[in-house]
Amino acid sequence: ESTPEEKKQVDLKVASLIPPMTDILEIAKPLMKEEGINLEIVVLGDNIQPNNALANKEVDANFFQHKPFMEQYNESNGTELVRVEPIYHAIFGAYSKKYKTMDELPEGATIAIPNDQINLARSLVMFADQGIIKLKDGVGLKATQADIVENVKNYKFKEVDLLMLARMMDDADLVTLYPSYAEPLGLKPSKDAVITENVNSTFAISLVARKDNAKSEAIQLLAEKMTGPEVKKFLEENFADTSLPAFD
Amino acid sequence: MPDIILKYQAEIWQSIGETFVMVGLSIAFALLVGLPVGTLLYLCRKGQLLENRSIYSGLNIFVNIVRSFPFLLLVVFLIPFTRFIVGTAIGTMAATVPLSIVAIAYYSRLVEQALLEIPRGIIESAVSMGASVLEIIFKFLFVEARSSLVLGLTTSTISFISYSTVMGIVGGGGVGDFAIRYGYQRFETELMIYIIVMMIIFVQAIQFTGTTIAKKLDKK
Amino acid sequence: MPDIILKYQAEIWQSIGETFVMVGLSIAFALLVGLPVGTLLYLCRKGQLLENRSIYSGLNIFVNIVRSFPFLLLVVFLIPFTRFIVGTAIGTMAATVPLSIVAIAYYSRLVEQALLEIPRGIIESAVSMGASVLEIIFKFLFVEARSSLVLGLTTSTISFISYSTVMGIVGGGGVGDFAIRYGYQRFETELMIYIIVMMIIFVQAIQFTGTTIAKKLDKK
Amino acid sequence: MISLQNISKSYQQHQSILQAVHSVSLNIDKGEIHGVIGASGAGKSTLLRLMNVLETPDQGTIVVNNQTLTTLPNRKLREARRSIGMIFQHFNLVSNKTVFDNVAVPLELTGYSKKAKVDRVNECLKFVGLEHKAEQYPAQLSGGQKQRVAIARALANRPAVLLCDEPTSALDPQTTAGILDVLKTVNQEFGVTIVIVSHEMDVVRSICDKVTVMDGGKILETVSIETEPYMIPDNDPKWFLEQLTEKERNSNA
Amino acid sequence: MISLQNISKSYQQHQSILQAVHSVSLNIDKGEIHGVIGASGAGKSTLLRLMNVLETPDQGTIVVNNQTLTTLPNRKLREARRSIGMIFQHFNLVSNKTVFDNVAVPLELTGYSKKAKVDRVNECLKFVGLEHKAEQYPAQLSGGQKQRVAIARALANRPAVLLCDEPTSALDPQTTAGILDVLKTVNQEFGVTIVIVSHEMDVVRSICDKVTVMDGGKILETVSIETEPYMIPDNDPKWFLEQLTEKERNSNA
Ligand SMILES: Nc1ncnc2c1ncn2[C@@H]1O[C@H](COP(=O)(O)OP(=O)(O)OP(=O)(O)O)[C@@H](O)[C@H]1O
Ligand SMILES: Nc1ncnc2c1ncn2[C@@H]1O[C@H](COP(=O)(O)OP(=O)(O)OP(=O)(O)O)[C@@H](O)[C@H]1O
Ligand SMILES: [Mg+2]
Ligand SMILES: [Mg+2]
Repeated sequence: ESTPEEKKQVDLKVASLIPPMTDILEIAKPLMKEEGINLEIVVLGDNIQPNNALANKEVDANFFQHKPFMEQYNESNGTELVRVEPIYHAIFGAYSKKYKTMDELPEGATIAIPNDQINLARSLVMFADQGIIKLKDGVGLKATQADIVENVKNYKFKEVDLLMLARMMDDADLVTLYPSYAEPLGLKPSKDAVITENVNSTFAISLVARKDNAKSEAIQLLAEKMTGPEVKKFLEENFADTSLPAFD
Repeated sequence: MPDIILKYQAEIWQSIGETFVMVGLSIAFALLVGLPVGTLLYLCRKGQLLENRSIYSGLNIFVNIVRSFPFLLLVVFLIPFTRFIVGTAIGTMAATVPLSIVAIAYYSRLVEQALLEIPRGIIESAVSMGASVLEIIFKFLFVEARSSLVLGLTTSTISFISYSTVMGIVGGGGVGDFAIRYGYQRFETELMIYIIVMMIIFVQAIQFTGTTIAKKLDKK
Repeated sequence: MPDIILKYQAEIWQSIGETFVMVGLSIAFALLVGLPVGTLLYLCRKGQLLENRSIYSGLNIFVNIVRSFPFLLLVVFLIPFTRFIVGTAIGTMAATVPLSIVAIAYYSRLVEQALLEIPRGIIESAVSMGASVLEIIFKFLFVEARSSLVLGLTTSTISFISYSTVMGIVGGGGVGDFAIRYGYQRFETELMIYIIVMMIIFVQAIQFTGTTIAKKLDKK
Repeated sequence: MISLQNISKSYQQHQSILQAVHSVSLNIDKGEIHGVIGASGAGKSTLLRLMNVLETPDQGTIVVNNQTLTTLPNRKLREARRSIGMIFQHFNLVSNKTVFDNVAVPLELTGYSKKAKVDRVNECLKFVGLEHKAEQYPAQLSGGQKQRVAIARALANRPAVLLCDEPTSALDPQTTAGILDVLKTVNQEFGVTIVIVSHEMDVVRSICDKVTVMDGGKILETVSIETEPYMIPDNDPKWFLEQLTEKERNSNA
Repeated sequence: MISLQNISKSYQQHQSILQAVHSVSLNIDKGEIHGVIGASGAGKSTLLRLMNVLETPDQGTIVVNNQTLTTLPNRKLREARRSIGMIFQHFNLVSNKTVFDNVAVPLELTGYSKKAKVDRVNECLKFVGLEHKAEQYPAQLSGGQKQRVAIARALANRPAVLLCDEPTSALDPQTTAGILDVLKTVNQEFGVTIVIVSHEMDVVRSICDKVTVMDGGKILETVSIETEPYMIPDNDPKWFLEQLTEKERNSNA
């Protein structure tokens, strides 16, 4: 009795973490269904497990990271994860309750930054790019506080969990935030950030798969749906100046 | 019923189900494995019935290792084992593996302590009747320590619930994780508070049930 | 000494220091507040010396609430309180606030259970001598339950160490957090294993010390 | 000295209520040694435990030393209890304290100085013949030794009233004689009022001025008796032998 | 039946070593009722506890029922112990079991059927006069009642040997008489060998065939005695009164 269409049903598991990533996958879900692909969203709780799950073929793709993070994982674990498609830019910025510009920030002020390697480095790089500190030559995304070679105004960097940063606005003079964390506080990168990073496609949150399945029909189809007009519309309506589509 | 709860009704029910699976299985393992392990810890101690240095040290070290691991890293370390047991390392069933191992280690320690409180005289009377070790365990030790054992299981269950809230990292789900993901990360503070109140009521009910049963069972 | 340890020597020492501060203060609060709270829980129970329904329920609910909160959310909820107490919500000192509150709740429950094991006759003899409640506590209850109290503190200390590993979220640091951040997140597996082995040895030492002292103190 | 007015005490048992003490009135004079006897379960221990309100009576008043214990506020009740020594049927020693420290507790409660305390504890241990066990813990003692520690503890604080629940039940005749001597001495020299529950008729006869017989929770009767000396055996183990063989001879004769 | 050869047992006490039982040899025949007496701390309880190897002797051999307990493998030792009943000085009842269940334990260990168990437990409770307390827990019993439960438990399994550590220490004379009757009956009808530690000379005289006197861990002597009947009081509480007043009259006379 089964129709040929049902026979073609394919399951596709994608690991992800938080909105708007999960929202984007939710939008893609019904679209994939129409194509006979059953998209299952696996929500995990830290930023190592989605790559572990992908590498161990427990999921078929994941959607939570940018390219440098993936590359670092590949390098450390000897895996072959590949970027399928950049989806959106999450612009990193630093926010403050008390100060409007970096110049107002007093000597010795406390700056809260994420405590995981890649985001820690990313925020240090952001400050370095703006000339606020100087990092050792060529450390790039491996930077830690130990790599700060110049810190004229003697800022104190406090490392805090990504999840906790948004709650630290009262404790630190300046807090680095992802837009998705800043938004619920009513803070917008364009308007409220003391500084933001340069929009840089390397940091676009991307759909990632393995080398062996990246070219598969289902994954490609998913990439297509995630860069479709529905997602674009969603991002523009809900995350106008926090999460910019990384596709046209 | 507040709107926000209605909106997430399905997810809330699911997460309650996940918590029940994780905590329920942990309790099952605490009883099926932790109780025997704790009893062995007690019996193999110096001066006790089955005094045996190597078994005691072995179990003692196992319990200490499990309890000294940062829970997050224990979960990570156990991933190969988890995959071997339940076929996958993500999802609710996978989360029960590290949880159950913690449950075993945790409860066995409380069992050991509960049994240590039994007066020597009771065990002597059992020995003098020619009871075998198994008979001593079931007809004397567990009878005399039963209210402590119930209180210990109550304490443990509450700890398991608390541990289960961390299982989001491997996709275990559960109400705690739900509160973190929906309530905290999405700043749905109202939702978070409802969930937490729900958890508090739940824990309070467990404690009340445990205390009441323990009191009923205690005839000292 | 392995290279990787030498490389991170400074950080390791610092994190050990942080763990000591966090766990040390937790133990201090467990003793200074948890012990009295647990004793009150015991004394205010139905049928006990200071039987008092409202104090008992109040303390009981406090303990249950603390123990039922997902730890992460407890940390978050306490931020305003933490800020009020230590002036900031980030750093090692800030981490000690939620840890100490958990320590109090945790240990007080174990104290209550330890005191429940004291035979009624001992308390009766104290009452018949005209001992005041304070005298009963210090000259009878704590003397008779001292080895259980030490074992309970041992179990608690190990739990505090485990809880402290989560305190990286508010920049608390500590060895557990070090193992997670450097070992797990930066994939320095070797470093992670060294740290974990260190923690296991440490926990083993605590358990051994606790068990030995408890045994020395027990004259039953 | 001790006056019970219409005292009752009942316990919940399984599905029924057990009237352990039923409308009991009793007066015990100052300096009296008062015995309480009766069958097992008659309510003797309960009656004794009511005398210092260790069990709260369901009804009735209890007056000890001119103080109505049943209505006394907590603080006063505690003070009153400090001058009422008690020897429990099951000893109730603190198992984590040495013999010395067990006996010292009541002295610490009344604030003896360190020196006075040490002297008094040693004195009391000498009364019961346990000086050499001062540093032992209860678990290391024989049954009779534990009982003697309990007696020393009850005497330590020089109480005005001494409530004894089968104080010599675990003691051989020689030790019993010694203990009875001690009780008589404190009674005569310090006027201590003593209530003694015992099932050993010889003990009761040898020491009591008055005896109350209990049955099923009620007082059957209280009678005055003239004490007849407890045959004090030598402190020589041969005594046991003589006892046996002498009787032997008698019965052979 | 019971044979101790050169048995010693010492305990570590504070800073010294205490020789609780010192090179004791003793033979007790089948069907004998053997008394052990001596001062408090003489080593009576220790000697009794050595007889079923509850304390492992430092040296010497213990033979009970033709089995050398000191060398028996564990399983065999357990079996041997099932036919040795024991009444402890401190009763050692399981406080979370009812009186009935406490007495039932040894029967469950030997695999009695449900029906047989119920009958036997009730029978034993009747022996000690506690049928009506079957559903109570030990905490709800008086001292003497607890002791009687312990006696019922020791008898339940129809042991070949009965070791009794002061089995009547908490009992009034009437109940004591009843218990002695029970012991004599099981001795005469079923040939049970009984070892009884007691400090009540009347009890020892009335029931024992032979008596061992202990002193400082050693046997002073073992003598045969002829039993003289324990004066069995009526089961009437007035008996206590008569006892007192009769003597009274005597002494007044
Ligand atoms: N577990 C123990 N540890 C140390 N010493 C002990 C222990 N048990 C008994 N003793 C000591 O051994 C001696 C003999 O004790 P035992 O109990 O045999 O005496 P007993 O003759 O039964 O005296 P009683 O009539 O008072 O019961 C005592 O001096 C006692 O202090
Ligand atoms: N806590 C209790 N709960 C229930 N019943 C009790 C309790 N304490 C005593 N009883 C009952 O009250 C009655 C009187 O007990 P009590 O201890 O006063 O007897 P007693 O005269 O001292 O006997 P014995 O000579 O055997 O010690 C007994 O039948 C006993 O079962
Ligand atoms: Mg009594
Ligand atoms: Mg003895």
